[in-house]
Amino acid sequence: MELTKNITLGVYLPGTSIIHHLDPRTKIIAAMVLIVLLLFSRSYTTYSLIFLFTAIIVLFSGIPPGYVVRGLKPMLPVLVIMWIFQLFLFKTPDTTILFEWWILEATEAGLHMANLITLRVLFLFTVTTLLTLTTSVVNLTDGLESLLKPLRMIGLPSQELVMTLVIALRFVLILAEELEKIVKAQMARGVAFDQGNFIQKTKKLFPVFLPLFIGAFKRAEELIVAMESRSYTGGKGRTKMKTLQMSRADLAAAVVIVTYSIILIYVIVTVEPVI
Amino acid sequence: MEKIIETIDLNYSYRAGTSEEVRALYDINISVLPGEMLAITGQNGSGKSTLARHFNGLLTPSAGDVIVKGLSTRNKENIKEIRKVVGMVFQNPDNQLISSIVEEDIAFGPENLGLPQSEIRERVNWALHTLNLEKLRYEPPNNLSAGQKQQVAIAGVLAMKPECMVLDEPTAHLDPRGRREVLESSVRLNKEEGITIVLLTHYMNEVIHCDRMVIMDNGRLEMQGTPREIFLNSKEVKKMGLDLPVVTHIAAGLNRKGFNVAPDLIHTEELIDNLCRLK
Amino acid sequence: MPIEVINLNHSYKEGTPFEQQVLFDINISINDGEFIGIIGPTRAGKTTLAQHFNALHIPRRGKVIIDGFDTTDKQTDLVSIRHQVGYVFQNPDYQLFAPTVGEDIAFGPVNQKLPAEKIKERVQEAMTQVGLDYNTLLNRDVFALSGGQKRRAAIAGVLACRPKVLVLDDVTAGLDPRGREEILNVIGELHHREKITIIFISNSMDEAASLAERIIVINQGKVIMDDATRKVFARFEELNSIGLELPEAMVLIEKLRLAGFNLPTGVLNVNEALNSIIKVLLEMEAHK
Amino acid sequence: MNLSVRKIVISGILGAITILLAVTRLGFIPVPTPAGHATIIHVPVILGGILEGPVVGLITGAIFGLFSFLQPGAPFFADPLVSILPRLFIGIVAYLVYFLTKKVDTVVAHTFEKPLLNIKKKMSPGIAGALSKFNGILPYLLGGAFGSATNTVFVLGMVTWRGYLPSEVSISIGVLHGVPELIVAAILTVILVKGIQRIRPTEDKA
Repeated sequence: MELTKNITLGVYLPGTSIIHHLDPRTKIIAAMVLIVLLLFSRSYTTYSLIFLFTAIIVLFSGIPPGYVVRGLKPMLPVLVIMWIFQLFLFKTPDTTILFEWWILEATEAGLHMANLITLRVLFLFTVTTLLTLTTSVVNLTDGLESLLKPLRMIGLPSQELVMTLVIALRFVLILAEELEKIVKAQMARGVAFDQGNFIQKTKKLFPVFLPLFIGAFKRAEELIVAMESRSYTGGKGRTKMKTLQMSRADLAAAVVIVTYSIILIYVIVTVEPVI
Repeated sequence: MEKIIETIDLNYSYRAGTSEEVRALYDINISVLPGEMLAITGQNGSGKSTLARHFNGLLTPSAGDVIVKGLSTRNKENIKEIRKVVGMVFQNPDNQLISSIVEEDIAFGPENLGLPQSEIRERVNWALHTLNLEKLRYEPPNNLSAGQKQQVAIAGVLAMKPECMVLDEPTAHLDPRGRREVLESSVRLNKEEGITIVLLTHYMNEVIHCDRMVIMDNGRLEMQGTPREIFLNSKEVKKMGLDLPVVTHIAAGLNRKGFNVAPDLIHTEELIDNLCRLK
Repeated sequence: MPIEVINLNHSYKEGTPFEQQVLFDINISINDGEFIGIIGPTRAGKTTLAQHFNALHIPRRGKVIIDGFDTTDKQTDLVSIRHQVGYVFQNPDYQLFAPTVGEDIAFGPVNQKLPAEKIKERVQEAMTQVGLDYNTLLNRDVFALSGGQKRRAAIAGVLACRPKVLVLDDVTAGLDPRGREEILNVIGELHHREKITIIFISNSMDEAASLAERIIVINQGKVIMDDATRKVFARFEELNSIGLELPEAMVLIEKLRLAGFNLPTGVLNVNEALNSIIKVLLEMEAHK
Repeated sequence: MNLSVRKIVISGILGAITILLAVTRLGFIPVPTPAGHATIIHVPVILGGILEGPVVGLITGAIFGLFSFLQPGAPFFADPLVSILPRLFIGIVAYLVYFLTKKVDTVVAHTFEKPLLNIKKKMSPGIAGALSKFNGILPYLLGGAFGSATNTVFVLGMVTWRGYLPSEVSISIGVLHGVPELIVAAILTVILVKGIQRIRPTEDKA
């Protein structure tokens, strides 16, 4: 019985590579740009370019490529199912039939669709993984806070929003330990969590969820008081001990990203999508 | 001497004005003097925590007033100034640390005060140094023992440079070693940094290090004086659900048996001295 | 209901890069009717060890035999073992959840699928055993209880399963002196009157010294002492060296011994300390 | 948008619970369907909306979405349009449904107070007692149900629209998983709200 065992919050892999040393804001913006471009990529040419670029980032990050690939492994079964579904079920009126099997028929359009969504998901996942592998959670929240700052002008309480994230990350592990104790305390009174049907198992959630949520709300009340007594009144008038500093590497990275985006946008616009 | 905190006929009820009103404090008059270490003690539910929460305006009196350095906590505009004067540390260290890194958590208070960056850094370094926490600077709080977390919480309040620190049962969740370390820190902050300390506790071996103590019972302030004076009334103290310090218990027992030992001893050394004189 | 721990080893996060061994070659046997204190510094492995006593942890290496049943054996009915070896956690909020005190205490017996009559009987008995008034508190909201009452309700919730062994994991932490005294009295009664084997994990040397008959000292995952209470506390220098805070009375007596008073070692509580000082003072007077 | 310290803290802690439910797999309960489990990770988001209002619901949903995007439990959650966007609506819908039904509930209860009392008098005390247990829980039940349905419909809608699954598959998943999820989420919402109200005496006791 060890619930905390499986918790890997932010899969940050400390390192000294150029990518690790980049300002988190650079990395967040770059990841966002890459994600948006991915959402529009609908040809094999663009995916080849994306593959090339991703490979270069992996190389520069000093993260063993095997590590990134291994992260994809748990996705594989569902990915295969998704691929098969699209292969047999996606159709366009004018598509050619590749082969038939039982009552199902695989079409060319289905094949392309299956390939495209698989590629998209794979690269989306790789981009976010690279971001979290090379950036610590604290850096991520600092970067996010700094990036959202301009939105204050349109009334978005950016600092407060990031504070919710900081609190969430701080309390996951505390609540995980608490959860483990709650589960054990109820097991000690004879609850067998691994036995029973759907309804019985659902019923067993109550003696765990109630203490968990009630404990969490009690903690919240105490944290509110503690934060207020440390003069927290929200983001207004607040200063920061650490401010992020852009370096030359960030400038270089920005140039690379902009150049790459222009090329990719050009390809996306000019190359005919496969579907 | 100007008082740091003064309560005047302080009364407080939870959920005042509703059918579920619960009276928690009755006519409390108490002052906290600059530089002193004051113990507030009493059973759980005696109202000591409710009282302490009035000291920096977390609660506002239902009747009466609380004055912090001349400012009433009833006036909302004073609250920010009051919280700069009176800092507060709570019972459960897990529920008062916000950041996932020690030094960032200590910076939280000064950041809220809107101080310049260099000053925040200076204060964080000073707080870490004063509480001997430099080694833990980059640790996540989850890796620390409960005692260490509580020291970090104290450092976080210290970095706001308050004149007075109210510690609301800071040792209740700690093991004996953590308890000793937190007590030692509090005494040091009082003696070396000149910070006024209000310590809420029901451990009598912590109370004996304080200059003055009060005992609360059922929302009323029942006894007030130096620990020595108060522990002399052992019956009264026990009636309020509290223990006597071990030394007092023994000294009083010897005194009753007719030995020439003063009955109002509180420190081990005093008892040893007294007994050595009997040799 | 004897418990036998044989060559027990345990690691956290086993099979991950963060694996960390917390128990090393533990061998303990616990006999019926004992009152055992388990002491040791924080994170020494006390709780992890104790959770093997009622199969909340199942050994990967080594064995725990409870009343002849091996917890690693697939045939063993772990739920029934957990009913016979009760475990009370430090914080009652971890287990209390039902709307009323009565329903919460009944939770264990309900899991045992006992008939309603029996359950009612057990609830009543458990409440009496911990000193909670059946008539006034049965239908009280569990969250409306005081801190001390909550702890007793939590103990009652475990007692209602009729355990033969009770593991109490630091159950007095955070209570005020009166609440602490009440809980300790309840535990003493359970041991003396109901003859329940008590395994008392504590951070407080004072409590362990004054209650337990036998003390097991754990440090860094190993059993470093396992003996009668007085004999364990006679080795106070060793205890101190592993970071344990000794009972205050004991510290006082040691200081007096250093000051040249001919006092006995191994004093466990304030009253013993007082009596031994009186004895020495009387002897001194007689000499004069 | 003005965020009080209270809203910040409660959003954060409820967000922590969603993350916790996801990583410990406690948020998944086995159902007899091909995928084998239903999810209740979104229940804290529903609670946030009902107990603290739409803003807390929105932020908690955002934390849920962000986490599901960064550590996707299924491949298509790597797409932020699937993982983040739909989750923003769970708490808001839960709040709106709760708020509206509560209004209707109060009006109905007020209007039909007398006839209802008469009916109750004629019933056996056992049935009346059992029925009175359901008094006032409807808003929470519906809030929970609609919040859960929002998650199912919006996520699967996005999955289909983005082309990750054909609509036939999405619909069958929606029925097979969405329905048990909805039932469990609705019941959990009621029980948790009732439980939390026990420690918050100032709130309205329904």
